[in-house]
Amino acid sequence: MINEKTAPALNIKDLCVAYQQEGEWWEAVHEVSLQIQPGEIYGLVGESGSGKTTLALAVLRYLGKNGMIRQGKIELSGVDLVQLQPAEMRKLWGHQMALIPQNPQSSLNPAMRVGDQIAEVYRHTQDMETGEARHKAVEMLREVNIPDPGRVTLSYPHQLSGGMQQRVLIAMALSSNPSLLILDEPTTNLDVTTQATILDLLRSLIEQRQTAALYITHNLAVVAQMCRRAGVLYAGRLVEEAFINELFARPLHPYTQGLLESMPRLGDHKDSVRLRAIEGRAPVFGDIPSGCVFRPRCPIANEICETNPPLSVLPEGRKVRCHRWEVSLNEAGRSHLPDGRSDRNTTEKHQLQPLLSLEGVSVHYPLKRSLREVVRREPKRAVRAVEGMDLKILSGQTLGLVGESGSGKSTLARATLGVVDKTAGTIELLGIQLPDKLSRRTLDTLRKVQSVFQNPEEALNPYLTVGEILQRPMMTLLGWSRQEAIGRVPDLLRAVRLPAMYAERLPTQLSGGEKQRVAIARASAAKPNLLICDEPVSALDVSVQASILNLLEDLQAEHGNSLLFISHDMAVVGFLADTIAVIYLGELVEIAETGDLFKSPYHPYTEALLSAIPGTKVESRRVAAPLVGEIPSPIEKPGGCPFHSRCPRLVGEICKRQPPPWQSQQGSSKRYLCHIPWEELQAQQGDIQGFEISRG
Amino acid sequence: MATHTGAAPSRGRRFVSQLRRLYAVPTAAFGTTVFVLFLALALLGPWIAPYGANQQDYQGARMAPSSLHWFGTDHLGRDVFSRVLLGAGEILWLSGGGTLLAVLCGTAIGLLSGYLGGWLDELIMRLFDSLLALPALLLALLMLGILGASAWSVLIVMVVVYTPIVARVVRSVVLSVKTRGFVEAARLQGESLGWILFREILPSVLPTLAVETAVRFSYGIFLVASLGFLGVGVQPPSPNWGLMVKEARQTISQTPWALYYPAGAISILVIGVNLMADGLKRIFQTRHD
Amino acid sequence: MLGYSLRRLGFLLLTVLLTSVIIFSVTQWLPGDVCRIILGREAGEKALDACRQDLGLEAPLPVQYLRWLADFSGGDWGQSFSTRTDIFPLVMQRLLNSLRLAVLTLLISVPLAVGLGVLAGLNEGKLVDNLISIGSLSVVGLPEFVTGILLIQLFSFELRRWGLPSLPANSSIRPEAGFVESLPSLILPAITATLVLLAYIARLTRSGVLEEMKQSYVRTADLKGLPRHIVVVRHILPNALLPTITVIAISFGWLISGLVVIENVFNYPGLGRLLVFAIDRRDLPLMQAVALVTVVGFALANLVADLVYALLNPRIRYTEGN
Amino acid sequence: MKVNLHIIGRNKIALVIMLVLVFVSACGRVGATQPAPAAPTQGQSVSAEPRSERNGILRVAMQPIVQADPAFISSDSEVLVANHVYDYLVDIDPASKVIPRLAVDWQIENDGLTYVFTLAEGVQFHDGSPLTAQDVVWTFNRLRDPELELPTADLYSNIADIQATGELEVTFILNQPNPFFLYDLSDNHALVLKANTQDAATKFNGTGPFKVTSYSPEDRIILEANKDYYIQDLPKLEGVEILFFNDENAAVDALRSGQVDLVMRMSTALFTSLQDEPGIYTLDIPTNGFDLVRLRSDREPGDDPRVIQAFKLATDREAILQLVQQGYGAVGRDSPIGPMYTQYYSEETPIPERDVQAARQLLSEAGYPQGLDIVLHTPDTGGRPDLAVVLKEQWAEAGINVEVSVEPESVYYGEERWLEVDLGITGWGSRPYPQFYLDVMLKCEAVWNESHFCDPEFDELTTTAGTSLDEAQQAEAYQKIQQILIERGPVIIPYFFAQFAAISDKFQGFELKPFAGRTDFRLVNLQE
Repeated sequence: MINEKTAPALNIKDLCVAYQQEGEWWEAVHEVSLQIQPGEIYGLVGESGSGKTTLALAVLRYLGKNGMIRQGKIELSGVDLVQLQPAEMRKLWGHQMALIPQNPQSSLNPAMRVGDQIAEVYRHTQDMETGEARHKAVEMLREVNIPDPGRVTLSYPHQLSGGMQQRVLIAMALSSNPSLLILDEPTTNLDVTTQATILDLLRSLIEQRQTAALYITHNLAVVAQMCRRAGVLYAGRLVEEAFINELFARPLHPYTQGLLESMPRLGDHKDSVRLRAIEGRAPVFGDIPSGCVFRPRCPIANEICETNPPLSVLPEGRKVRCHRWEVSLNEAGRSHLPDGRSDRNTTEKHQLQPLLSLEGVSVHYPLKRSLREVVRREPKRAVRAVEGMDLKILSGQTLGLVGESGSGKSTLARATLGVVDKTAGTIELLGIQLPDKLSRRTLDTLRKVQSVFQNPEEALNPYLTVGEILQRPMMTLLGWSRQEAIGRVPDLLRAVRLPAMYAERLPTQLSGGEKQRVAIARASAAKPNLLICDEPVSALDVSVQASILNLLEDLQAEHGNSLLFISHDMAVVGFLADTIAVIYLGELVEIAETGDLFKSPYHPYTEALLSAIPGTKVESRRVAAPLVGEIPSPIEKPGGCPFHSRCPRLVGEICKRQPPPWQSQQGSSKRYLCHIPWEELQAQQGDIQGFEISRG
Repeated sequence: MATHTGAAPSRGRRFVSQLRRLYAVPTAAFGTTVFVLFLALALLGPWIAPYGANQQDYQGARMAPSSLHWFGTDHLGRDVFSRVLLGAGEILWLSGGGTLLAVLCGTAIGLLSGYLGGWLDELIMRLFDSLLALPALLLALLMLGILGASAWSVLIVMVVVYTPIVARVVRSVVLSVKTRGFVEAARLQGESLGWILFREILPSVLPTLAVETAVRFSYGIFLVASLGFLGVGVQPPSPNWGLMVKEARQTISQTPWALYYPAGAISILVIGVNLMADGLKRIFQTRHD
Repeated sequence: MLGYSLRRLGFLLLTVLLTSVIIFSVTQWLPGDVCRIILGREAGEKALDACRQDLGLEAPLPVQYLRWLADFSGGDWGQSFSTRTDIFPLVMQRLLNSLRLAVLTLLISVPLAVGLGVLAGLNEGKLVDNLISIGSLSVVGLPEFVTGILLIQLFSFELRRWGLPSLPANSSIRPEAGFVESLPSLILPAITATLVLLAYIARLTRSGVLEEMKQSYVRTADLKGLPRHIVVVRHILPNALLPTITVIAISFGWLISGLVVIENVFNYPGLGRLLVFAIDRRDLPLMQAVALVTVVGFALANLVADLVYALLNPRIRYTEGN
Repeated sequence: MKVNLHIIGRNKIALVIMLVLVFVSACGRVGATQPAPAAPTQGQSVSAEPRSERNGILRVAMQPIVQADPAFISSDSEVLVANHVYDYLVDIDPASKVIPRLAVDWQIENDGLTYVFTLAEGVQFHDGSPLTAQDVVWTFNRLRDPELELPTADLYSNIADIQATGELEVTFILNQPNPFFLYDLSDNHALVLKANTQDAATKFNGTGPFKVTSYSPEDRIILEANKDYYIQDLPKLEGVEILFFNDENAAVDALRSGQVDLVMRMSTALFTSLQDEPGIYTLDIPTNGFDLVRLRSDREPGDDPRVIQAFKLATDREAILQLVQQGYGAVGRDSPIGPMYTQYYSEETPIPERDVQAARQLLSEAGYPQGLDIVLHTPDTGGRPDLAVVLKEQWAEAGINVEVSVEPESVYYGEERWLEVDLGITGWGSRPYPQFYLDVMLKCEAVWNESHFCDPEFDELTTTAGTSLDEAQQAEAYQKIQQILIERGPVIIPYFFAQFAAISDKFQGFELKPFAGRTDFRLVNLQE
């Protein structure tokens, strides 16, 4: 087991790393010290730009030409890496240290079979014969639970799914049995169900091998699940370090507190909880505040914070870099709303008018047939992105749409918007059928349905000012004159909590969160009845997400518009939505009012989604097996129940042959599509709760 | 009001300041300087050339470079320096004008074809593919065979040869831009086609277009000079550098200077424009990173 | 892969067909009466009429086009108006010459350019890179007729003047000459063409190498502890050279038919000069034949480029059916 | 006198010379002969001391041949090839005397209406068949057949009948006496073919000193000595390779780098550039060839005599000769009767001095006070583009703004633009007698009256000069014609050019002729 007394596998002392940008050097990592014991997984938490990847690359001595270690030591098993020549480092790579990178797709050579990519480690670093190296590669793939490893060695990376690619990379990294493993967001781009299996795999492998691991991530939940100790990095400084339960139970640094409290937990709802957002934006290169770097965003900062805070070392191995950590300890906590806050709930749901109703909507993308298929007269195939979808959104309500990537949730939104043609079904807005084509919709229809997109970087035209961007919808959709529209711009900005002077800025001068606010302002400028938000926060940093969610909620309260909110994140959807629809392979599998959704029984897919969330607790009477395999191709959808190929609660042949019926029960708004009846399923499942490490 | 009048110039300034970054790269700075110098010479040429382009002196033919004739005289007694100087205007006008026209046509077609897509796009692209299946010079020669040799024909040829290339480049950028959120947002706002094409999409095409224009321009100089050299482009006594090389080649042993100076001028100008294009590429590529 | 190849082939046929329409229409627009040109200045009206009848010029243009296309694909390329000989052997012989020059040029330029490009790419920002980059940018600026004339002056006349072994200034070669015999004549044109290609390919290779070096998989390979040369040879180059290979194939098309200026400077009997000759003489059938052969060659080069690219790129090779 | 319509210049120099040697003898300079240190020039005749061995292959750079059928040939290279593959019935020697070639002897009977030729014995075509009188009859019948519309039809229209009066005897019967008939029989096209040859354009079945071993259009034609040539020991060369060059620069480059041995016909600039070249011998001879600058006189602006005068006054002929021809050749006096026709050439009428002001004044009077804009068309060969450029500059001073249009010969002549355009330059080849030019180019009804000149007095004088047997009367008419052309002819002839050649000094016995195509390689050989 981990012994604090033994020499650490990795010992970083006072490390400063600088990057050169346009001729100037900027410090990305400042005086960071940390130790990792053999067999320990150390979590390093930070948002984008916090310097966490720089730290990883510095440890690997792989900074590139424009990076430089300014001072400090990096001792790996007692050897100071900073002093080594590049050629000596190359001997350590693959033997002593290995990296599991963030983006598996681009981290594998696209032109080389994966077996060869693993085997060459053995051949070139361990002087193995080709045949033996191949054999070892197969073995290694088996070890990372890849089915049919012999076949996979012959595949090219693009033929594998993201999860498989990441397994290959794990196999590659572990092939030389390194003493230090660096994991740089290894599951960030994976679906939540895949992420769960990869995390399990990683943890067991690291435990087996007694490797020291530095786990870098922005995801606190993952850290909670994986690590023994964790450090929080902000603007290149390690602001807090503690054992995991301590960190989550009693965060000392205001930033850590902010991170923990800005994200909704599973089961939180806007009616009862107000998210605590961290205001302001993360510092960028060349704009690091003096004194405490967190000062401008800190709710409890005072004059003393203008000086550099010392690193306070506390008992139980805790460290915090804050002048006022004692104060912050008392101020922490999330603001629970008084009970009467949600007046919307007073109106009975059935009295509300349906604003938008989808009936039997299908979207198929026809595929071009290959020559062979044409010759063989095979039928034309299509990507069946959305299939027979029935949904309603009530006025002033929020419908949440959840599903993994490829489930068709975005396609559904785009069909509603009119940018994608539906294949079948009707879409009615306030009882009037909408034409498919955007060009055939009236300006008034356009006005009524507006949208906020996932990627704020692409949402705004980089060549127009914020003011110009915001005027347009009022001019085109409301028919206002330019003057009138310009006059409204400050109000719009104020509504999204941006200063009026932002009207003159170009999008490139805004941070990601600010861009998303402008996008929301634009979408709401013409007072739409329905706002469609497709993953509006998934591209944003944790600390910024909360403010966007709060903003959406506030705007809805003010305008009474409906919201179609799409996300892969159960907690976020659960927080915002009144009703949640779970979709799988383009089909609705479960729908319920938010309160009912988190109560058992669940559709097995919903159950899998919920239990895959890191840190969730399952009070289960029979723990379901994790999901098997990958999401099937929407071209060759399985017959019967669409989920049968991966279902851990498969009943039998009936699932493969017969489409399942809707199951529902009096007293619950929940409906789910499954062969297993209500009670039976409920008996198998327990309620699932989000992670909550009780305070104190 | 006041908040908005500030916006437009800032955009202009941004583009100019981008261009100013050309001077950060030494090679690009050199290239740009060369280009600007040639441009200046071309503009001032008619005033500073000591002799006319076709001014002949039969007693002073085939004279080596001297203080009287800096670059010597050719076989017809014309001052090579003046001809090179005046030729700068000619070649810049033709290649620049042709390039700009082609860029205008190509941009318009590329924008429309890329944004609208469908059968129109398919048709235009197939047609352009076919045009591009002929080497540029051969297409030019065929066309000049029809049009007859003249400066205007050269201009038309440049437009026909380069429009497909520019259109394809523009189209590929449009295809990547049109799926971005802000274009979709504009469509959802009911913006007109013109606004979407020119205000939403075009600005994102401009960096690529600037590089492409510079590259086309350098090829354009090449093409105009080559057609002159082959004798099918602009007609004598035009001081086209390619034509001058062709004419001087006959007398290379007598008046080598009449060949080397225009040849050198083409080379330096094309190198300059190439370096400039390379610089533009670097600027706009680093911006995308 | 088969489906991909067939699709590319279909694409090629379509392009060639469309281009043949363009060529046919363009040549129809050329000024001048074909029969007047064939029969000469003092031919009588009677003879002109007979000639027009003979050549089927009275038929409507689409019919003429179809007839021409049918004859052409059937191997009946007709007779040249100006040389009064069969076009097919004439064009084939020139094509052979062009191929020779193209092959030699590629043999010289590709190893050199790829080598320089890789060297520059691996040493980005260093002296070698700067020298190669500036050198290639400068060479790109030299028009072929300038380099060609300079090379003639240097390697032909100056060497001869000093009594040294020199290369021929004029590259016209005997029709039956074998490759070895024509080699001296090929060297200077090949060098001239090389100078054009060299910079182009080297720059492309360099940027390909730079692009791939930025990729994450290179970091993966490095961090696997592989020796640097293995990383370069096994990981960077196979990916970095993909665009280069495409460009080489396309350059081959250019070398076969686009060397009008070089062939003119050196008097090399290639396809390009034949086309200029045909245009000068208003020799329609010859013009059409050369242009079409050119297009087919160009399109084939593109096809080869696509196929080689696909063959070397598993991302395309193994996605058939999707 | 009949018009000799035997000149076709579809592709090459427009009009080629015939019976060149008639005048060459008169001017006393028999071509330009390459000095042959090893063998005296005098020895270079058909009856030269026999040499037992042929040696050397002469590589000649020429423009590509287009026509291979002798009936259609016109350019230097076409005639050059034909002249060595075939034989003429009679040839002309440097002393302008008609000399035997295939015909070893002839009699003129019946007051000049009957010509009886005796053919040489033992003459074989390259295919091995013997030459018979029938071949000659067929050849000339073909050339004169009006149905075939061959270019020579008109030239031979005076022939009433041709008969094979023996195995080796041919008899020509004329309609009217023609003192120049023997010269006509030596016309460029009059090469003897095998009877019933169907494909003269592709088969080179002649009796000449060389056989074609390979012909690759646009590239080269390779000839080897005909070992069975009926004149023993000729030719002296083993073979001739004619390499085709579209570009005379490339041809001269090839000569410089030793890839060819002989270049004929080149621009003055190239010729002068070869002067000091080691190992190369240059030759030049004057000719009566000239570039004609003509203005159409039947429509505006050339229909106003003042405009014609303005053009003439604005032209500096001496400067043109110096710039365009670098001083080679002779200054012209706006008439085709050049200084080489010593018995006709006259400098009696002065050419007005160049006077830009006067020209401007005349233009102004003619209704062009702001000057005159006009396109000057020129074929793209020889010094003609240069001439156009120089004229543009000279005329600009007088307010004539010229736009130069350089056109491929194939277009300019092939599409008859040369007869159509207002202002153009035409190259005219050297002729043995001046009457030809007047008949075909300047008479009102002339076939190639490109200037559309129509002057009754001129026509009358021309008829007089062409028919009179009285030499004095003839000379007077020619003198008057020159005066008319200077005063009102819509033509400017700025110079008469020289013929150039350059040959490797390894060869000897080369003799340049004003019409390069009739140059005879039979006597050329490699020096020991």
